[in-house]
Amino acid sequence: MNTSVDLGGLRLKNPIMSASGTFGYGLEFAPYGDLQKLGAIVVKGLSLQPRSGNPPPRITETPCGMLNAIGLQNVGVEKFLREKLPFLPADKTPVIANLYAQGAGEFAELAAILGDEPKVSALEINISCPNVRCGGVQFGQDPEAAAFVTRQVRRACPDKPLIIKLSPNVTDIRVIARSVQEAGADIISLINTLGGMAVDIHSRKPRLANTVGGLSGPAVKPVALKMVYEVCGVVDIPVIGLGGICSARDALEFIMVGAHAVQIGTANFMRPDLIFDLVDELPVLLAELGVESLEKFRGSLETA
Amino acid sequence: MNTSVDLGGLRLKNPIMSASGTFGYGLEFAPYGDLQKLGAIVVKGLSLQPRSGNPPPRITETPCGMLNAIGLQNVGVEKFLREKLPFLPADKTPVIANLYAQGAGEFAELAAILGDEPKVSALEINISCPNVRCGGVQFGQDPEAAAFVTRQVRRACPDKPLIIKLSPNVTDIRVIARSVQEAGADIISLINTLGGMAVDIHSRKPRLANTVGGLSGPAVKPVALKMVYEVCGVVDIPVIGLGGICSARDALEFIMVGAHAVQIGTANFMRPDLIFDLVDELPVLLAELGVESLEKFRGSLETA
Amino acid sequence: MHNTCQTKSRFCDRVRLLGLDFAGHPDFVHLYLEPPSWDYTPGQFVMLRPEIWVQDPIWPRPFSICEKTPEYMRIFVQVVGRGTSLLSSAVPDSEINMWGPLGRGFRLSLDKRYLILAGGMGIAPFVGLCKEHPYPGKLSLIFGHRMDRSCYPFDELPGEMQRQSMRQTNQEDMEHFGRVLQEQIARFAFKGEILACGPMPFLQVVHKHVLETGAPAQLSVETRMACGVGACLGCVVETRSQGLVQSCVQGPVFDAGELVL
Amino acid sequence: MHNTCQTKSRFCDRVRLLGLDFAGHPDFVHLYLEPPSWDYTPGQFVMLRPEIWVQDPIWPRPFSICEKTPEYMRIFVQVVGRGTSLLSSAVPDSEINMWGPLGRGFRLSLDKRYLILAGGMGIAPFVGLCKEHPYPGKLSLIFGHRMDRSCYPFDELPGEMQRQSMRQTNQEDMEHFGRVLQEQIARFAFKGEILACGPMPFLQVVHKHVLETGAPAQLSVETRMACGVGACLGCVVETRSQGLVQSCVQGPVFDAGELVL
Ligand SMILES: Cc1cc2nc3c(=O)[nH]c(=O)nc-3n(C[C@H](O)[C@H](O)[C@H](O)COP(=O)(O)OP(=O)(O)OC[C@H]3O[C@@H](n4cnc5c(N)ncnc54)[C@H](O)[C@@H]3O)c2cc1C
Ligand SMILES: Cc1cc2nc3c(=O)[nH]c(=O)nc-3n(C[C@H](O)[C@H](O)[C@H](O)COP(=O)(O)OP(=O)(O)OC[C@H]3O[C@@H](n4cnc5c(N)ncnc54)[C@H](O)[C@@H]3O)c2cc1C
Ligand SMILES: Cc1cc2nc3c(=O)[nH]c(=O)nc-3n(C[C@H](O)[C@H](O)[C@H](O)COP(=O)(O)O)c2cc1C
Ligand SMILES: Cc1cc2nc3c(=O)[nH]c(=O)nc-3n(C[C@H](O)[C@H](O)[C@H](O)COP(=O)(O)O)c2cc1C
Ligand code: FES
Ligand code: FES
Repeated sequence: MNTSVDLGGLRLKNPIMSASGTFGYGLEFAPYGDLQKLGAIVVKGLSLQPRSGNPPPRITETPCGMLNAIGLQNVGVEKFLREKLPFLPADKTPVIANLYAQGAGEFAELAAILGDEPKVSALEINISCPNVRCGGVQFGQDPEAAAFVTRQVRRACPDKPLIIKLSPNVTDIRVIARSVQEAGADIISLINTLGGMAVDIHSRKPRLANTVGGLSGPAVKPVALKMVYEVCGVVDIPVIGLGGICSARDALEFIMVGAHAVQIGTANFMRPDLIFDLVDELPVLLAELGVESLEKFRGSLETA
Repeated sequence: MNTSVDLGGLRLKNPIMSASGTFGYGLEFAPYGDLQKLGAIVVKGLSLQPRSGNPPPRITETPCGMLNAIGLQNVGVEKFLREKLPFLPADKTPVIANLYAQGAGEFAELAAILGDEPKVSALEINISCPNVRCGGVQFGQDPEAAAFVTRQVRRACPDKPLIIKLSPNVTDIRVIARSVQEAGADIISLINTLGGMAVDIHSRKPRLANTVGGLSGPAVKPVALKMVYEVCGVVDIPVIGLGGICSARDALEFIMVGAHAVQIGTANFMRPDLIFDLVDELPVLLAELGVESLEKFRGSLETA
Repeated sequence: MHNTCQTKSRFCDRVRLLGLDFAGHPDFVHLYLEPPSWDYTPGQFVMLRPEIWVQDPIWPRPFSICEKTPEYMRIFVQVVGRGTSLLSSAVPDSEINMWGPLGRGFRLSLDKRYLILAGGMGIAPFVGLCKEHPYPGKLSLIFGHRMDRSCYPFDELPGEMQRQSMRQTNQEDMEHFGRVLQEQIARFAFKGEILACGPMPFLQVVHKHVLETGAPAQLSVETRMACGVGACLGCVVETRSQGLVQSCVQGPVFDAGELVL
Repeated sequence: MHNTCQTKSRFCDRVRLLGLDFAGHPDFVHLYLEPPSWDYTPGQFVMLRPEIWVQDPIWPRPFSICEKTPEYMRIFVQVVGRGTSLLSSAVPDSEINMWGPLGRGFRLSLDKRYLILAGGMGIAPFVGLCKEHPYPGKLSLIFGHRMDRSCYPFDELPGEMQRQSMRQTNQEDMEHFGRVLQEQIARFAFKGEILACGPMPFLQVVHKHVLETGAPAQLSVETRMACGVGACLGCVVETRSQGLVQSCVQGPVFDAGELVL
């Protein structure tokens, strides 16, 4: 079964990618499976300077999901290029850098640095992280700001496929999606986490030091699926779907509503070899469904 | 333990209310508990004319939650007043009518009819149902439209407490909340369901005939809690919190972030006597926490 | 009974699972539960939700009352998904929330003859009906099934009944079974009343032929249910006289003439 | 081993639960699991997630490796919430996903003397350490506990060890225990090294006194963990030289001097 996909210049041998922030720099999972099997590896969000992130507690479990407020702790782009990237099988599996910055200028600077790096196959711009007070979520919640960032990054890095990752915390996701498409995005990925909160009635404190955080995992899958479906209906560029995917069946649900590829996030925590198993299970399930190719299955949802 | 609450003119003996659409017209639960125990009974959304709702399937289970697209099937306001209301213990427990209409004029007409009915203690305006194509969600997603509806209803029914129920499917819930407060709402309730979708890869069909629906249940609790917390921070009127509440602990979480009362929705399906048990468990849990009164506990979250 | 909430409600009990009995196949299991205090009409159902489910799956699951004795309440379950799979691996002595008897069962009169048409798990509501009937000779049963007959509680039905079972394993078998149903419905027609329960495609065939012949019939339908008590409006079926109605309250047994399938 | 994923990974196994052993109290249970192929250092931990959890709870749970023999891997669990409660009611023969050995354990040298300070469940990582140590005479243990001593694997520790246990049931007991810890740390100080594991308030007391005396010490800390493999960045603790670091990778055992508690 051919499960390869072409995301507007970014070719993947299969549609299973890791989601940023849930797969470390990829190397953390090398003991549990063959990284070369994956469609692509999306690494933890990178910023110009190293960031230490928010104080702990940063994560808490919720019904069928979790909240996180990591605050984009990362080693910084320099150290990533020096100490992480060389050890990833970039010639066998595309490595995608996820970018975080506090302003459009900083995004452009980051994009220029990573754009020069042959071992980075594409850039994913996180305009939707709700965990950083300045910057972050604002870009993803306003169509003008989202377009502005997209244009700046496009200009700074004209040669690599550009993925814009959208926030679900908006009134109409289609407006933002169209806006970034017009501004030059090659690919759209969604969803990032939903804003959420958890508290402890005994200590009377929030369960996250940051008070609020981002919700992910199976709990959000219905929200993600609807948004991916809606966005696929209004843009012409490929869409990467994510949000709560835990199984090959979940992955095919997103592809059936129109996604070209999917990312596995929170499910990586359920079992570190889960993502590798999904790569094997996907073609088996497709065959069971009597589908000849992934291509044929994509967008095949029949609505009344 | 005194658990009574005063919601700006609407006095409840305890803060546990049923959520509209999950408790029928109240009578359905009479075999499972004493309706008089409840803080208030909020009935299924009523429209001027009877509505037959959407075609089935209308409901589907999701991880720790469910999607519904009932489409506001209801007996219509006349039949409600004639055949349901007389049998509810309205003199012992406030009965709150939940209103659905397709335009502000219709809302006002409904409000006028129900405003004249002494056995109805308050009106809850559903400006946030995502399951009806025309009207519904638009009001709840735009601050101007939400204020407009609020003013119309306020004018049509000046004498009863007016609850405006907000949609979570917005970029910034605080803007809508402030807007309806200024327009004359006495109380705000939130959240209604989150937009969501589920599909079946075998049949290639959506799991709901309506394709999309509203997500509810424990899965959405973190989203609801954050929005209730945010709204409590920007309005002066009482807030009713709901979204995924299944236990006395959950209820106290909403009260701790600032809610005056809570509604029990999807959890009524888990067990038809659950809501009655919560009324008993709440004061026990408060005592365990060493809290003297509900009043003292409300809004007692300590943030850094 | 281990723990009953009779003081606060008529119908919701937390009952103990007395035991499980697999019918020679891991996907077919009889659950034996502490018997509730109430009585029931065959065709009525209960909602079951084990305490241990906590918040996932969120819904209870509806099951026909298969049989009730002073010792136990019996539910016959086929594993088809997550909920039934969890039920089939429930631990004896664990606690299950159960409410019922729900909905409307079959209207029966002892002096009438009945032709019972059961497809697969549709046999469940007829077990108690047939075993408790004082004149089982008045009952005939045609039972269609996919899996081996030993998976189903067929052989335990009273010997005085006229019983016929037919297995369908492919499309051809199904069509043949359809013709048998047609013939038998036509032959029985006005000699008494037809009672049917089974999966939707089976019910649709039965429905078609009873409407054609005009034979009086009661059909039990299965729909997705969240509450079982008439509150969620999820379980609606289309009826001729009343439009969309909750099958958990007005059904699951309907007069064939009322149903639009 | 029932089912191992060694071909695709070094460390993630689906192991069978061989049995459970309650230590005379329903909240304290020893899980016996099929032994993995790898070896470990005391202080290292595993992540456990039963297959049956499906999607809720979503996270695995971290547990110290209590003991490993050719027959079994043993985990000592106290029920404190949903996950541990589900684990304590797991069914023998059920399958549990297990990955490990994770993190850094205690650095040990056989010729050194050790003062082990364990608070409550903090005894878990020391069971294997003490039982496998060739010269248990070199080990002293001070064990503070809230529940009856019989709940914990204290009595099975080698008799050659110098062992002392103290129960704390109220604030006064706690303060007294704090003073004992202070004295013992001061007395032992540079005779060898201190190893400590226990709940945060206990560790904070130990930390304070070892820093005061300058005694060399290794502390095992517990943090909320989602992945156990260094990916989620949820488990960070503050260190002097490196700021916030993942305790699942750089810990859970740290040099006392490195930690900011
Ligand atoms: C009134 C009534 C009586 C029933 N009596 C019995 C009985 O005696 N024995 C028995 O084994 N089953 C009976 N059922 C069916 C039983 O309720 C479903 O098989 C069960 O709810 C499936 O749960 P699950 O979690 O295993 O499946 P899921 O994972 O929820 O779904 C698996 C498949 O079953 C379908 N399904 C789910 N729920 C229902 C439902 N309520 N009705 C029809 N299809 C459904 C789904 O669409 C899906 O295709 C009855 C249903 C009703 C409405
Ligand atoms: C490296 C390491 C080794 C451990 N070794 C053992 C062991 O050998 N035996 C044992 O019984 N327990 C051990 N624990 C603690 C154990 O992981 C937690 O008790 C367990 O995860 C709680 O899960 P739960 O679902 O029952 O509780 P939850 O319902 O998740 O939480 C209940 C309470 O426990 C707290 N809690 C939850 N997870 C953790 C955690 N990871 N660390 C600290 N507190 C937590 C919560 O904040 C809450 O107050 C260890 C933890 C770590 C990090
Ligand atoms: C612990 C954690 C850290 C995350 N960090 C990032 C990040 O650095 N950049 C980013 O774009 N998304 C980040 N995300 C969001 C995920 O990539 C993903 O969009 C989201 O979790 C929804 O998918 P899921 O439900 O499959 O996890 C993070 C999510 C989690 C749970
Ligand atoms: C089946 C169903 C029907 C509903 N019908 C209505 C309705 O008629 N009017 C309304 O305002 N909200 C309606 N709701 C929304 C609930 O009142 C509530 O806002 C939402 O479900 C979130 O709460 P929960 O998670 O506790 O269920 C409905 C919800 C469900 C599940
Ligand atoms: S199952 Fe809820 S109304 Fe019938
Ligand atoms: S537990 Fe995930 S990084 Fe340590």
